Amino acid sequence: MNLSILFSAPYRKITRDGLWDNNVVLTQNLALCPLLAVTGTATNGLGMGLATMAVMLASNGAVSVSRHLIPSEIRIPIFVLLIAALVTLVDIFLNAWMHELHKVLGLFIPLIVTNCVILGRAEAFASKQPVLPSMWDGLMMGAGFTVVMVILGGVREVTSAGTLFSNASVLLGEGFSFLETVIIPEYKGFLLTALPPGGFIVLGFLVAAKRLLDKKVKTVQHQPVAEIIAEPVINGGEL
Amino acid sequence: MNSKPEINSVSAKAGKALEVARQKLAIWLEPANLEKLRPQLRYQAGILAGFALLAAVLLGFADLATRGVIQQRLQEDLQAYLEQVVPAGLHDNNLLADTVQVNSSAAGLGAEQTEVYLAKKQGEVTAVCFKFVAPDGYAGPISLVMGVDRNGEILGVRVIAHIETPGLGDKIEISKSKWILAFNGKSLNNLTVEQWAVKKDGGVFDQFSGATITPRKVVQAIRRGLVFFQSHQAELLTDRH
Amino acid sequence: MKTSVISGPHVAAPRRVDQIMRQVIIALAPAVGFGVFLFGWPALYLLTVTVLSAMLFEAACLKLKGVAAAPSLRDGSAVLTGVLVAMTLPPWAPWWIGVSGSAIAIILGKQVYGGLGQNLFNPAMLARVALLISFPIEMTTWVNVTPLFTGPGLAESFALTFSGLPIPDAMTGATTLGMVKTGFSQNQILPQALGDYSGILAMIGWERGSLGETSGILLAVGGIALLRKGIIQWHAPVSLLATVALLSSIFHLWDSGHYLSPWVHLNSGALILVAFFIATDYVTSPNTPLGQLIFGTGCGLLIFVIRSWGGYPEGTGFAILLMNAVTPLIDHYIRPRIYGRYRNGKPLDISSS
Amino acid sequence: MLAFLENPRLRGGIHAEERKHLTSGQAIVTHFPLPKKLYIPVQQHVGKPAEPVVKVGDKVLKGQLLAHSQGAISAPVHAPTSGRIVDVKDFPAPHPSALPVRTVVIESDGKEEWLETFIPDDPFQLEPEEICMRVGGAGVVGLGGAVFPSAIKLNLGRKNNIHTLLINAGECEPYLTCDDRLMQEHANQIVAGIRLMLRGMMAPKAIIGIEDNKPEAFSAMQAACRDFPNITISQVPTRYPMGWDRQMLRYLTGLEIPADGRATDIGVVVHNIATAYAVYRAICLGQPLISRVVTVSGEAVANPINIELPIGTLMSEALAFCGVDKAKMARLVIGGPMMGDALPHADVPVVKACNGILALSHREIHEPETQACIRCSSCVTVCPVGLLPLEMASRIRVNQLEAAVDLGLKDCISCGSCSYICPSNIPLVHYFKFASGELVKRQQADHKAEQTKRLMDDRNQRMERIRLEAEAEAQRAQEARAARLAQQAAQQKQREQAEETV
Amino acid sequence: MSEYLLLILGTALVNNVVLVKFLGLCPFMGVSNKLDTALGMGMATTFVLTLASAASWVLEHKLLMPFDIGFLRVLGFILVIAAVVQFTEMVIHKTSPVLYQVLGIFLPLITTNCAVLGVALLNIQEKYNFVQSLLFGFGSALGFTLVMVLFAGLRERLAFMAVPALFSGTPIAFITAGILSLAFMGFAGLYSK
Amino acid sequence: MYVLSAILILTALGLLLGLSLGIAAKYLKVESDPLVERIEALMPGSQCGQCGFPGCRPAAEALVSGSAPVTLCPPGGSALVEQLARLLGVDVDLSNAQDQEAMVARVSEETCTGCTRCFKVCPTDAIVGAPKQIHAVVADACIGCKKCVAVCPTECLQMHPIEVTLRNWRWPKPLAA
Ligand SMILES: Cc1cc2nc3c(=O)[nH]c(=O)nc-3n(C[C@H](O)[C@H](O)[C@H](O)COP(=O)(O)O)c2cc1C
Ligand SMILES: Cc1cc2nc3c(=O)[nH]c(=O)nc-3n(C[C@H](O)[C@H](O)[C@H](O)COP(=O)(O)O)c2cc1C
Ligand SMILES: Cc1cc2nc3c(=O)[nH]c(=O)nc-3n(C[C@H](O)[C@H](O)[C@H](O)COP(=O)(O)O)c2cc1C
Ligand SMILES: Cc1cc2nc3c(=O)[nH]c(=O)nc-3n(C[C@H](O)[C@H](O)[C@H](O)CO)c2cc1C
Ligand code: SF4
Ligand code: SF4
Ligand code: SF4
Ligand code: SF4
Ligand code: FES
Repeated sequence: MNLSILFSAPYRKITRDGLWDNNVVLTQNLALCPLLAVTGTATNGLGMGLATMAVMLASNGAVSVSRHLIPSEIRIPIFVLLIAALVTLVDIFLNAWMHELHKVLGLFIPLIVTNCVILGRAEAFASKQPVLPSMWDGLMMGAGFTVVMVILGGVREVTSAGTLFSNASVLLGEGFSFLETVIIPEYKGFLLTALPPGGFIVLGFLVAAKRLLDKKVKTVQHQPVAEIIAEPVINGGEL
Repeated sequence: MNSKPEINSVSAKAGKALEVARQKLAIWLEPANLEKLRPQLRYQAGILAGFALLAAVLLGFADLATRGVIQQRLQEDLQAYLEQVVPAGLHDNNLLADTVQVNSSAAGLGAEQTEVYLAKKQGEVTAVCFKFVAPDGYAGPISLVMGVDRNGEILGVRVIAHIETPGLGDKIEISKSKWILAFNGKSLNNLTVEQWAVKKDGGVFDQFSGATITPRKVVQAIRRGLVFFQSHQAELLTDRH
Repeated sequence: MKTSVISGPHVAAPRRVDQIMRQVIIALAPAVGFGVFLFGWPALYLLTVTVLSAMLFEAACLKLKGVAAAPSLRDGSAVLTGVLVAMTLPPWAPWWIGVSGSAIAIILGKQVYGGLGQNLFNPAMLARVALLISFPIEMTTWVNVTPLFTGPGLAESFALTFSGLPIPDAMTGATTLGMVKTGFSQNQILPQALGDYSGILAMIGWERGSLGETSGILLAVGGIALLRKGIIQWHAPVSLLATVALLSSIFHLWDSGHYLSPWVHLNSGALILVAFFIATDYVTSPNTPLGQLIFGTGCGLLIFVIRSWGGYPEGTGFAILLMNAVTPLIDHYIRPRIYGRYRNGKPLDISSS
Repeated sequence: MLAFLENPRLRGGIHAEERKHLTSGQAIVTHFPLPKKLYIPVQQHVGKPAEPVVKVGDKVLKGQLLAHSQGAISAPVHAPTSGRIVDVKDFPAPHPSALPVRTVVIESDGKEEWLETFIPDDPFQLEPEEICMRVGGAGVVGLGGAVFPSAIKLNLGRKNNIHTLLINAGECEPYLTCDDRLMQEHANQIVAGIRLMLRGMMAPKAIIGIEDNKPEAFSAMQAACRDFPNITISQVPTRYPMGWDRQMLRYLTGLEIPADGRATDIGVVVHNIATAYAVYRAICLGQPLISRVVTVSGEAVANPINIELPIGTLMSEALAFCGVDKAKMARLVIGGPMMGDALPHADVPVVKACNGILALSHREIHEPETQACIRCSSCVTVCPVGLLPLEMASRIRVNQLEAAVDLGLKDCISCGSCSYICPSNIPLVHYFKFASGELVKRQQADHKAEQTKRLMDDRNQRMERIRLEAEAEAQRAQEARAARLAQQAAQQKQREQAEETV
Repeated sequence: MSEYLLLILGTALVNNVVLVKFLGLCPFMGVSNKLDTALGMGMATTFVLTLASAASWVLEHKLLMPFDIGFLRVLGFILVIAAVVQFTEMVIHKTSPVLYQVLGIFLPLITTNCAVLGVALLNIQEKYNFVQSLLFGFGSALGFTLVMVLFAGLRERLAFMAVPALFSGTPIAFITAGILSLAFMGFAGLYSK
Repeated sequence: MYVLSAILILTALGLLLGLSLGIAAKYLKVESDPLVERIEALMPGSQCGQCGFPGCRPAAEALVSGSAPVTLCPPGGSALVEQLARLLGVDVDLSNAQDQEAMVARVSEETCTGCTRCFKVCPTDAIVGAPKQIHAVVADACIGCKKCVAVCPTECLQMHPIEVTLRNWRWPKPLAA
């Protein structure tokens, strides 16, 4: 397969959409539950983000492959079925062969099923597009999600405990211990940000920050409204 | 003799059938055909069932392949906890295998039945350990595991799970603070009832500044655990095997 | 030149926003003054730090918004918020508690919503609750009564407030409500848990507590002054106090071992302060008399529930925030009857009148 | 504080600084020098403008009809003095926009020659219909501010079995004392007017409501009514807008007029006290409404007084007579300071509705910066109607007028209490006036859109008809041609056959 | 009886699904612009959630447990939930086009509204019996509806406020949700004692 | 064996649900969208095409499908925007909305030749006049579509703002606080 296709204009747009323009959290306001529930630390955010990304990649692929088979009346049950099966698979395999990781993430894995963005992407993109773009979309949306997870987790962790990526070695393996940092030693801790209210508030400020950045960028380039509304249909890479 | 051609013909037949099936599938999968099928009720039910079948098969086999492994991992986890509260030197048996069920409905341990793991050296019970719960922690129940030696002295206590406030109540975790180690060696005999309390209430155990409730409730629960052990001491220490 | 057309009325009432704010501050002054007297110089430092930082944050936010800061500062709402935040803090709290409180109140509670009059939640209560959640230790360290000149001197107090050293245990204790909660968690029952509580001292304010909450009587005097001036309405305070008094009477009569008497309730914690000065905050309470009655009743109910059965000893802050959240709904459903119409907006029947 | 102990019949309202003492102590000035020219707009009432019956150059006598009423709701206007018509033209109206309106200009000849009129021997023997007719013919309109033609109200009253005539002597606006003085000086005439009205409506009784800040007027009226048990006089609390008829009615009788109804629906008619006086003059003296008492006041006026002015006098002349200090004048207001309108200049005529001319100083109007609403809900407290001014204004600010209507915008009487009390000085009433105007505009636009649709349909149908006709025509032509061709062919054939046979 | 009442209240207030458990946040943010729609969404969710709780309990105790196939739990539950939602969607589409228009993409998203699956799974985790499950589902939905309506009221008012451009819309909504969640922390400890 | 039962059960479940949903879909089918009709009724109905759609009905359909903003119709002005936003449950910021100033055509009498071209194109028959006579516009009927201006050979038709008189004078909006 030729990787250079990933740099063609439609794919670049998918990439941009996923990472920034149409970011799952910051723009679409979806996937909020895992976002707020597990971002007590940056490490948790990273782990959950990666797991979600993997599921999105697979689910978008699976949905796209079978899109011609699925009647619209029962598409939702089928999509959900597919996603749930994938998530359960991930859960089972992690539990069996990466038990330490599973112990940390275990509680949150079933939550992935109900992460609305996975179904959202299946509906909005994968059920209408060929496999390759769909999978790329899943990957990029997942990546955009992961980035926000890590940032939110990071901000909450630093402000509430003064550390960053604590426990990274437990979750991701000894190789990641280098990530663990103490930003503010002897920090008293601003507990608020670690608790549910703080999650919402920090997220509010994050969205405002994106808006600020966008405004700065917008003066340079301007995107017409129509383009945002219509999802691009991509030809090429047909299965 | 003539079995060979038979086999050949059978395999040829099978091949042909396969080929036909493939072709049929290809025709069936034609977008135009699917277009026709999709609105049909029969098809819809079938396709949902089909996907369910697919998922079930997939998961079924995945589960078949991993069930044993997962069971084992869980045992290992439990074992790891038990080892923390019962020193390895005290036993030569498999703790997980040597258990008795004890009625604990009156002991305030948060369960009707408590599974007690027996540590044995050369067949003699040297220590017991069991899980119990402090149901009234600041934010919710606190799960603990405790090892007690023959004389009712604590060998070790660990918190398995809790939802106390991070930064305050979570100092009961061994990874956050050494506080929990203060119970090692304590028993109902070497401390009076009044001493089984946090310092603020006139006892010997530290509280955390700003968070007294969590340690208070943990102390109370551990003491209840010891009382439970005491009341079943004889029964547990006599080896019935 | 559209703007040159001016509509009537061509005369205006003399009362302006800055006057209202000033009068509320004056009404609070006795209680604040008493708090400073009761807890000495550190309390004065804390008050100063909180008020100054509130003004500073207000000015900074306005600057960021590109608005001239001076006119808005002059309306006095930032000062009032600063004073109220200080009044809800433990009197010997370190300086950074005061600054954080002001920051939360002004920035999070007010300016992100667009400034004066736009906020949905009471800034001072938001700050109180956010601080309590974030810094439970500092926010529950209550110094004993140490009247001015008997406690640490000017310089020593300065060090106390600004160094952030912990206050010696001997100088601190629990508030009445805190003591009772602790007592219950040790399975004590009431007279025992209350210790040497004196209702009269509590009413005067001679007890541990937040800087401005201890003296119920002075707060009530200030509140009644505001009522008489017509700056606040009676509905919210009366319904709030009545609800707490009623509920506590009922439960106290039913089980006096586990439920405080109305007398203790009314003299404890921030009840009087909240009733007269917080529940009456224009911005965050309903705008009809009936709505204010409902608001006050709701606050009273929540305060009683949290005090009696909740995890926190005192629930006024939470109760106010919760009822603030209900306020838009109250305003949506409770409207005055319009002349010539039934409450549901339908015109009156001719025959009925 | 103890608002809940107050009379539940009294809702909202404000107590503004009265400033009535400026003029209340002095008798009505009647020696105003007759101006050279008088400007009489043909519309001084609600309803259709009157139609001029005079031409430029005509000589007219005092009290002569200048324009007659038009249609169901209208009122005539009369010459305030004798003289010559010099113009019928557009002239600035006493309106905040000072836009021009059709106006008859009279050059006075200084003779004040009255038109001969009929004066009944005993007015109280006149038929009720006759009374109404005469009141209408005299151009009497409501002088309480609404300028609704009074005859129509009287007629309506007679047809609706009225049980009470409420005479509104509230005069709740600050500064204004013209009704107060009128009652002090002409109590007997007013009572006569009231009796005529009662007769005209065949109503059994009248109640006069007077604010309790006018004790002299109250006792004067009491004295005048002593012989008429069917007329009662009540004092009402001084609280703006007590003069709002519905407020006074609720206070005095407990009755409330349904939102979509009129006072007559519940058997009441309300008239202003000055209207009663005008009725007296119309019937007993045969004088149409050609002058009225106006309060000229305000800090920028050197000699604030009540003064009887001919309709059509320029306000600038009246002000000059009272000695206005132009430098001190910050705002010129027609009417009271609460409901009156600011005028861009004083070269506009006095009209029937004009009960006050105020030259206010900066100190009096006291206008600080507008700030954001602090939701103090004072405006809710003072609104006599029971509206939520702050909420309505916030909707209107973002142009959500429908939402404001849901909140009761259409019930707002523009009394100005809310704007007055607002500590943030938000121009609330201005918002409501804007929104109401905008709603009327929308209504008209809707109406026009409907009209458009109809017109377009008409046109399309016509076009269709024309097309069909054209088609039919073409068809007929074609058929004709075909027939002709067939005929020709037949002829040809015949001819050929003939040739063949030949 | 009072035990059941406590369960409902505790679930709705103390352990509120949205503000404390962090479930169902997407519809919470997405459909709370208007009071009426929030109420509609709340009721739709209440219906689905209660039904799904019951259905999933039956599934768990009549099929999954007897046959020892717990690994199919998530799959089975979500399937049942999806069907219930789809059904609700069709009913609303038929009966109230305006509501349908407004709830738009969120109705199918109730399927993945974490709250529904989350509550179904919690039912099993907490070992509730059938009635308790039903009440737990109902209580959760009640809590969901409660905060939806409160939040919608707040947001409707925000629409008329002069929120700075940088914060207007989503950011201020998040911040407000945070403060609401802060306020709900006041209920902590109510139910457990 | 439990795997087999798992497969069986899940498949049966799928079959059952698929069937019932399919049936439900048949019985609960929604034919047409009454919303379009309601919206079309709100539209000005002048089919002017300023919205970029070939008329009001397509514009209404686009609105319902969500592919056009509620601010699409300039002639409808902010009143229409408000109604649409309410109907469709969307948020719009009307605070800065500016309605375009209403204009009507007026014939300047010097240059009109009475050619009747404007008369023929006016969609609302707002122009009156006989051939070779000076034409006039009935201001109340004119919708300001400018069609007449386009066809007039002598440029004698011009658009003018509607004249302000005491009858149509309205209070201006107060300056924002
Ligand atoms: C947000 C918050 C979280 C808290 N978390 C805990 C906790 O996890 N454990 C605890 O014992 N106390 C906790 N507390 C403190 C209790 O409310 C109570 O004040 C304290 O246990 C009494 O301790 P003290 O006697 O040392 O002040 C918390 C308080 C707050 C405000
Ligand atoms: C009677 C009254 C009570 C008030 N109570 C409070 C209060 O509890 N908390 C506070 O921060 N401000 C209080 N204020 C002051 C302002 O209303 C306060 O600044 C406002 O709540 C914050 O938002 P704003 O400044 O945007 O109005 C009160 C004002 C009055 C008149
Ligand atoms: C706010 C408000 C205040 C009013 N004040 C007075 C007043 O002081 N005196 C008065 O005669 N009419 C006043 N009116 C007008 C009355 O409501 C009513 O129209 C009038 O008394 C009818 O009598 P008329 O037709 O004789 O004018 C006021 C109206 C409103 C809306
Ligand atoms: C206005 C005001 C509000 C308060 N609100 C709370 C509160 O919500 N929660 C709390 O624990 N203490 C609150 N306090 C402090 C409380 O009254 C008291 O000092 C201790 O909480 C009692 O233990 C508040 C104090 C003031 C002055
Ligand atoms: S102007 Fe309208 S809203 Fe304001 S007080 Fe008067 S009636 Fe009420
Ligand atoms: S009086 Fe003014 S500041 Fe007070 S609520 Fe009304 S509009 Fe707002
Ligand atoms: S712009 Fe408006 S009036 Fe013109 S066609 Fe479009 S919808 Fe119709
Ligand atoms: S602008 Fe349009 S409606 Fe008006 S006169 Fe011309 S053609 Fe007719
Ligand atoms: S992720 Fe929970 S509802 Fe969207």
